[in-house]
Amino acid sequence: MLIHDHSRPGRRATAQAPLNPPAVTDIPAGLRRRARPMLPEVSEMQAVRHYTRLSQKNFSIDTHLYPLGSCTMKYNPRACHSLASLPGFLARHPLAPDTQGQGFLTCLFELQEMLKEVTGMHAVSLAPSAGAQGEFAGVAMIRAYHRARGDLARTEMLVPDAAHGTNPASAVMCGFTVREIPTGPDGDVDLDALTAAVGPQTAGIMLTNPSTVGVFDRNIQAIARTVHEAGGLLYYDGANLNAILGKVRPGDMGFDVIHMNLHKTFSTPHGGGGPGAGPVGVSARLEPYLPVPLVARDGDEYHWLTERDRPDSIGRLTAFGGNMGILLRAYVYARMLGREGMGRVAEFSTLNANYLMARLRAAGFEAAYPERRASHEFIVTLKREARELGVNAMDFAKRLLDYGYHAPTTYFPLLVPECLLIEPTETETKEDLDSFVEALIAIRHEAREEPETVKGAPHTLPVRRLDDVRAARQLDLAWKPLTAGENAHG
Amino acid sequence: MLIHDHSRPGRRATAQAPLNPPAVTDIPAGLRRRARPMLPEVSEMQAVRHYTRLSQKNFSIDTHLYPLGSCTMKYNPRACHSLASLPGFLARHPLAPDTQGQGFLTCLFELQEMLKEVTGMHAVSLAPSAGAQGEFAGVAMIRAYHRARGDLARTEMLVPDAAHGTNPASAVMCGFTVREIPTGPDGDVDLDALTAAVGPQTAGIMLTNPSTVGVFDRNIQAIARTVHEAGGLLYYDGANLNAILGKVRPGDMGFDVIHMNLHKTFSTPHGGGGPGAGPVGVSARLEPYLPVPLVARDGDEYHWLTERDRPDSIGRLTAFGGNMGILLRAYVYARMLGREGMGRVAEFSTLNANYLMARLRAAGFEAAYPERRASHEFIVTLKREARELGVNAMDFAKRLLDYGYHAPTTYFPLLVPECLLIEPTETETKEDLDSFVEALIAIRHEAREEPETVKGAPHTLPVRRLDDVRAARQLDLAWKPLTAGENAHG
Amino acid sequence: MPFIPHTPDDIAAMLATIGVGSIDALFDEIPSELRIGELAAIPTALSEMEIARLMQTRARADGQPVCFIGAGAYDHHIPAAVWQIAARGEFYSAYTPYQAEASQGTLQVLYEFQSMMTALTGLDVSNASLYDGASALAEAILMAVRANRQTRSTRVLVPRALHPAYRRTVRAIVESQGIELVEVSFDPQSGQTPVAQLEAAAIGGEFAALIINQPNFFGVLEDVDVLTDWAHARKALVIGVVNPIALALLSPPGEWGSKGADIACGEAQSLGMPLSSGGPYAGFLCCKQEFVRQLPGRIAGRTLDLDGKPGFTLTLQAREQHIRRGKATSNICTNQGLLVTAATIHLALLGAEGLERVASACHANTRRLAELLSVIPGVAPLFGGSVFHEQALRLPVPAPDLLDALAADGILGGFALEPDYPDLGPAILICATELRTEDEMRDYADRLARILATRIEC
Amino acid sequence: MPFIPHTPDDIAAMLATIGVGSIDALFDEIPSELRIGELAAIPTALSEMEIARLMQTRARADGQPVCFIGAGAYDHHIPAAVWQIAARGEFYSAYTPYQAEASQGTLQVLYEFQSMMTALTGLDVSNASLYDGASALAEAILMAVRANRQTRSTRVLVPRALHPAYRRTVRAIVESQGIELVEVSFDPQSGQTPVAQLEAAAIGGEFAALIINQPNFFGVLEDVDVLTDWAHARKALVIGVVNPIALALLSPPGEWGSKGADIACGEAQSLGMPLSSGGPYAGFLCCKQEFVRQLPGRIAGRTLDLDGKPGFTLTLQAREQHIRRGKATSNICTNQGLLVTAATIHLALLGAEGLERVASACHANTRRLAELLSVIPGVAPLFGGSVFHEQALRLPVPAPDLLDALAADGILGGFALEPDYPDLGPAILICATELRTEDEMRDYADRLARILATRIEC
Repeated sequence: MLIHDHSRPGRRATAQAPLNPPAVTDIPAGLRRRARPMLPEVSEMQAVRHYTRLSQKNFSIDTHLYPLGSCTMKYNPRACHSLASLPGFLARHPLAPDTQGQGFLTCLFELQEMLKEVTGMHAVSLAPSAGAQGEFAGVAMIRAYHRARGDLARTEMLVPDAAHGTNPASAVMCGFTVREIPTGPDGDVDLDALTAAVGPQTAGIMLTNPSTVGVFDRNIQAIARTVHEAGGLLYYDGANLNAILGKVRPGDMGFDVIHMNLHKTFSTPHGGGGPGAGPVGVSARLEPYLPVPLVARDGDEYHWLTERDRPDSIGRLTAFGGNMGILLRAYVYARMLGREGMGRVAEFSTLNANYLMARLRAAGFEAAYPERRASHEFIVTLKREARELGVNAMDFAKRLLDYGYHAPTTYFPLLVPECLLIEPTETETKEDLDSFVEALIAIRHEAREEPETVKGAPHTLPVRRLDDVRAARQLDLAWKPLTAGENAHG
Repeated sequence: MLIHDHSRPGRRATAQAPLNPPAVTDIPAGLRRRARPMLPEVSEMQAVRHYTRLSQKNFSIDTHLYPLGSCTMKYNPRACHSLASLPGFLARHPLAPDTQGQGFLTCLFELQEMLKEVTGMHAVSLAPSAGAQGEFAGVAMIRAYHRARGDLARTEMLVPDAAHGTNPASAVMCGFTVREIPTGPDGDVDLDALTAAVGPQTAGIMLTNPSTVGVFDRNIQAIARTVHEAGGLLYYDGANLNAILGKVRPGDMGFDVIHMNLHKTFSTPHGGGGPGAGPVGVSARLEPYLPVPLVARDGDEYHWLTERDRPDSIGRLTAFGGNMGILLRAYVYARMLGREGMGRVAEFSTLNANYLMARLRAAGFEAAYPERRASHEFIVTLKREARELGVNAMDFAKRLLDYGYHAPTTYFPLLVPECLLIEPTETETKEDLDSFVEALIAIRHEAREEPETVKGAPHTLPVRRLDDVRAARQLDLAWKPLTAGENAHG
Repeated sequence: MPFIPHTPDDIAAMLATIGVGSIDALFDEIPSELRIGELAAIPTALSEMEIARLMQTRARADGQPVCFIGAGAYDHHIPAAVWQIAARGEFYSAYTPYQAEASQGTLQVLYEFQSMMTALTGLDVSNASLYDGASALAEAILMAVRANRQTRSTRVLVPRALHPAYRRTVRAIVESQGIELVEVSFDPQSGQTPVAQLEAAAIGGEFAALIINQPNFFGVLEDVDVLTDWAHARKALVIGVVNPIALALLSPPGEWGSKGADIACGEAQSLGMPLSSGGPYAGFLCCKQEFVRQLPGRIAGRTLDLDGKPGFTLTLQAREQHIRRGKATSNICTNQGLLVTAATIHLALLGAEGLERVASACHANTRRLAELLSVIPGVAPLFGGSVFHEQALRLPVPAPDLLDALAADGILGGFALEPDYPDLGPAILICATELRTEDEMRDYADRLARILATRIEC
Repeated sequence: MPFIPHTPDDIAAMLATIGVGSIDALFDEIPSELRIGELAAIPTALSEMEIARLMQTRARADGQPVCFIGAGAYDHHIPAAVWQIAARGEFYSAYTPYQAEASQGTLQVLYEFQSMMTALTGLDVSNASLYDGASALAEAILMAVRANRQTRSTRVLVPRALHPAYRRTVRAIVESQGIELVEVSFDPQSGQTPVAQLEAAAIGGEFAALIINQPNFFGVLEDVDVLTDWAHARKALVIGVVNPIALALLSPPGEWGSKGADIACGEAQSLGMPLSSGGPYAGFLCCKQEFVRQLPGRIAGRTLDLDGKPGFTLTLQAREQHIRRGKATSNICTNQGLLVTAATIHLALLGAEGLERVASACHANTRRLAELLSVIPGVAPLFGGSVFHEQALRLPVPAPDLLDALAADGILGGFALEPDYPDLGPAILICATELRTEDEMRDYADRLARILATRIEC
């Protein structure tokens, strides 16, 4: 039932609005609304009950193992939420003077410093609201850098075929054309192809390392050399930073600009699709172009730097400078991990991934890159199962839901057929990983003995498998009343 | 799975305890614990996930219609929780000076005043932690009153047979013997029996009005006269105060002492069984005996009155004087209802109950007192269904759970066979009441067509019907490790 | 109409179904002379925004002083997860699990709580909580008197070193049931309750039970093994009153003496419950298996369902008031379910090792604070015995005024002992939990020194 | 190891299964010269108790001044229920609903949000949010340029009376895609954007879209019908930038002029999102049905499952980057799901009538505040046009210093206009939402009068 189905004309949650506001008399009638918008009219309890019950229809970290590759679904410490929600932080207007936000600015400044240290970059801006916006900012800085040097011929961005879709999309948003670089059979970037591709038209390359195939590119130094020698810059997509946190730093690998997904590596909430936060870090030569605002320190005082202070900045990405409450959560998380905890993130996420890969291989599942170490994630390909049993990766994924596990990422990266990209993260226990293996084994058994059970999955969720084709063809994107008049007095 | 089943030796939620406390060296070894207690050892996420998932196994107001008669399961406004949880209130030590608690004491004083007004009593103490403790306090005051007057022969407390079990239990705890008074066929107390029972041994009578059979005792004034003339006092059990809030006042009916269940009438959370709060109100002659502490006002200052200020008090019922945070919630609720909202509680809870009774009767269900108005609750007896179909009230109740409704109270009051005591409260909608009626009709249909479905219910809950007899005979009240040694290093 | 969903159409349709013309008609059985008009003393309704503003102002007025008071309620760290989960609607707005199948969340929490409390106390069974520590002790006494079939006495020995508010609460609750409370003095040097005083108190004849609190109200550790064996030798039952955090370090009641205490109770506030001006807290009550049918309050048990699958239900209800009415073990109906939920999550997050860290940090901080304060002239430990996380200190001037002066500086300096123990002279009971920092303790010492310097001069 | 559950036994067993001797060995494919040692600049770990103390201190340092700033972020009442539910783990810790069947909660919320936004804007479809209002406008512009097949122009008319931060954000995002932003002046008397200025701006040739913000940055109401029809007559699309609270009172973009605006976007912060120093907020973006395939961002749709039962899923994914990569409508991947959840609950609690009450109270309070301040010599409304809940005021002295002085008194007196609009002279933009009381407004007026009296004397 939609909240609209609980609606009745004249019903209200009376306590939630001012009781007796004066009528508005001085707005010209021509500018006034003629009929009230058709919003649901429900009691307070109805709203509470409806949304509480809806919430229960979700899988989430707080309820399920959620090994969604490339998304780093780790535990979101509850303290991060409560401490970012302290009244002094929550009530602060974004345009309040810096003097009335020293506590808040101190946290952000220290977060900038910690992110610099852990990535090996020269400077950090917290402004981007998500990874994709961080990518946009990063590529825009590459563009600004070349332009500032009069190097206008660099119109091409190199992107490996395994890259996240956001990489080419961001490059295009910044006016670049995209050239795809193939991945070699061992999972590393094809160096020969790269060497052949670079040239005076090369603005840079966008890389995820470890890559989306779940391996650390062993040739990263050669890649950096090749691109830099051709005059291009290296962009690091931080989606997989969790795998190397405290172990290796993008700055040390030779990257010029990076973004981080704080909702992955720094465990801010995924929130059903966001908000994220995608800070960018840069080497010294790109510093002038960082998006604003930035937090600066002046003695014991902290203040924002804006467009006025940073004339070469690529500019502002949102009206008020970013997802501040998310940044506070990341700060709290980083302080709880501390120096000693950063490396443990990489260690145990890697341990979990390699353990899970080893157990699945032992159980007869095929790893896409069996000769490689897994990073914090790895790929299983079900192409044999699809061929022999007619049960594909999506069927396995849907059936996993019945076993109480969120599915891994499916059909990404595109270059491995029938793939599951599995990322258990460091916060899951060995025994839950073991149970996950048992579930996959059981599903494979079902695929042999009763394939319709798997192909018809899920069976135990609030809905059975949904018709995505119908959704796209017979678009139903918003509730509409049966007849326009019905609810007019609403 | 128990939280203990997630436990592994050496696992911890490290962030939750001081990181490096000094070792304790100055407590004699003979007083020290030899082995650590066998508490679960889990990660923070495991605890969060375990208890989040457990919570989802509950029915609750926030998720279900919960028409539990005599329990007033109405909506608990979320603001009551957040405002009682403001840091200034939560962090206050109970022994902090009154000067450091004026905000808190102001709320409590005003709550005392509001409760006086709405009950028509002369004075109120907020001290009792629950209804049963309020009953104890009330009866103890009756005892103290008679004793103070040297009236030592009054050893008997009259209790109608329909009364809550707490009534006789409380009377006994205060050293009284209990004499039961029968309920007449129309649901009112049998006046002749009462007249016959009163005498110089009568300490008082404990009454719920409206009573637990869901009707307002029309002879209340005659009852009061009869008991008072015999020298006894009248005790009002406020369990059903919701039915008359803002309409009739116990003080005006002639009651000398009352308790209120704030977790019923004033919508504080039921919390899976508590905490409650059971303030007591008294007429002038009982005021000296009120339990401490009480809040007094002195000009603009508020302060606690304790044993030192109130020498005749029956004393202190808990170490620190009551469920303060619950009282704050009740205060917030009362202020949001306001003068005009109190009466609406009675009106709409009564409307809902009478509507539901009318619809169920029209559908062929038998009301226990069909000729009477329902108060905020009413009784349906399923004795005919039990006789004719072999499906009893408990079966109906369990099957209702499958339909997504919490069951009404069953088999109480004891004097109506196969009864359901149904209290919808004022916060439920007509359409949900209609659906509840449809569910009962459907179950009766099932009882005819497929009685095993009803007798075997519930079928869709986390467990099927539980074996209470086994629970009481083969007591399993606490998890124990398999062998004592296994977890010794825990 | 806040919280009431009825539309005019709903009301009309419902009245028509009932067959009355107005809501008012539904009250027609109530004598008209009893019907009231406007409740003039109750203010008009506030919106949520308005009451929020009012409550925020009042909460701010109460400040957030630095707390060095213990005396039965302790300022501990509460993990953020505890209340974020306990306040979930499914826990917060459910009631007593009368329909077990629809309440497995609450019931399993109760069962886990019981399991944890038995682990902490070393006893066999636990109930699912009582109102608070003091009322739990009152119930423990009633229970012990019922359970002790060897003495049939109604006398109970109560140490004077037991919390004064507990003694008052116990008196209010049990004396109407004919129970006689016999007070046992403490040793003015050590602060402990010595056997000699027990002997003196026992002169009057048999007694049903001895109460032992560990640590006692002064924070001092009692010689529990000796006291327990002494009582058992006299056929009395032993009731331990214990602090659950202290139990991470201290011998559990179930192991006191050669047979163990029979009953243990106490205040669970330290396990995830905010100070909140005194409540809601939760009392716990544990006992040996042989007394389980005398145990008052709700108890959750594990059993099987129709399919043989394990599940949880309220059990031993035959003891309770709704079945036994006047013959019940107690009139108790609610427990402190929501607080038990918080305590259970809290204990799961801490585990035994975390609890031990908390206990150790409290112990160290209190020792440190006592050290800092004892440097001040005229301030010194009052007793010689070992303490857990509270320490009584002798003062050169009366405590109440001094504490008021500190409170004005934002410091709650402790609990004044002389109103309850005038024989001790000016004295306070201090406590520094794991939350207190070295800076806060030094600040306290500095301010106390300064205030005392002024006072003693005058 | 906070948040890591591995015991020594687990680690040993896992390494044995993998067949390596240490965790370190798992990193052996990484060139050893890249491996780092200690992260010296990162402080050592804090416990939750320690970080809580630190954050509490810092949050207190930020104070809670009385807020009269609007300028794109508004201090509204947020019902307690909103975040108690939105912060439930199942919403908070879930991700983008890639597995629709396991994400019906989130998906239905998105669908309901889309339904509510279409109702408010009077347009056919909505996406499931973007980062904020300003970036939503940037996406709206990109979308309009793509969608306008009649002009094929890349020029867009942008009023100068649009929020300066929105103009900057738009520039940063769209100019790299070759879009030209043409600024349109406002009338210095009325504060409105007049047709004459549009004509002047349009001289350069065709343009793809006109942006109309209602109310505009000065709080002033634009003549939206006239502006819309003017743009449509020139084959341009119309993008409305609107405040969702204002839409309770004002004509929705879908009804502007004879054909209605084509796209509407704005900032949803007013719908249940705390000010929080600027974010996280959520942008909304709605359009006519004909442009739906140009709409960027996540979109939830209703469909049927295998049993024919309705359910929800992400749809139109063929527009998105993970399918179309370089050819996607946008690079956007996340939305502001958690904030959308809050907004949806917020709107359900308020309904149209509640929203109208909020809007009316804001309007009345701002009018009242302007009246109180305008009594002060030298203070007067800057523009003559009707306003919604903000008002620009002329000042006798420069605004920034004045606002600093007020801030020191705990009053955030408004937004200084002259840095962005030096041509206006000393001026501020004030806002008094429904939260502001008569006392607070009088207090502001008193203090402002006092400060100005001093300044003007000097």
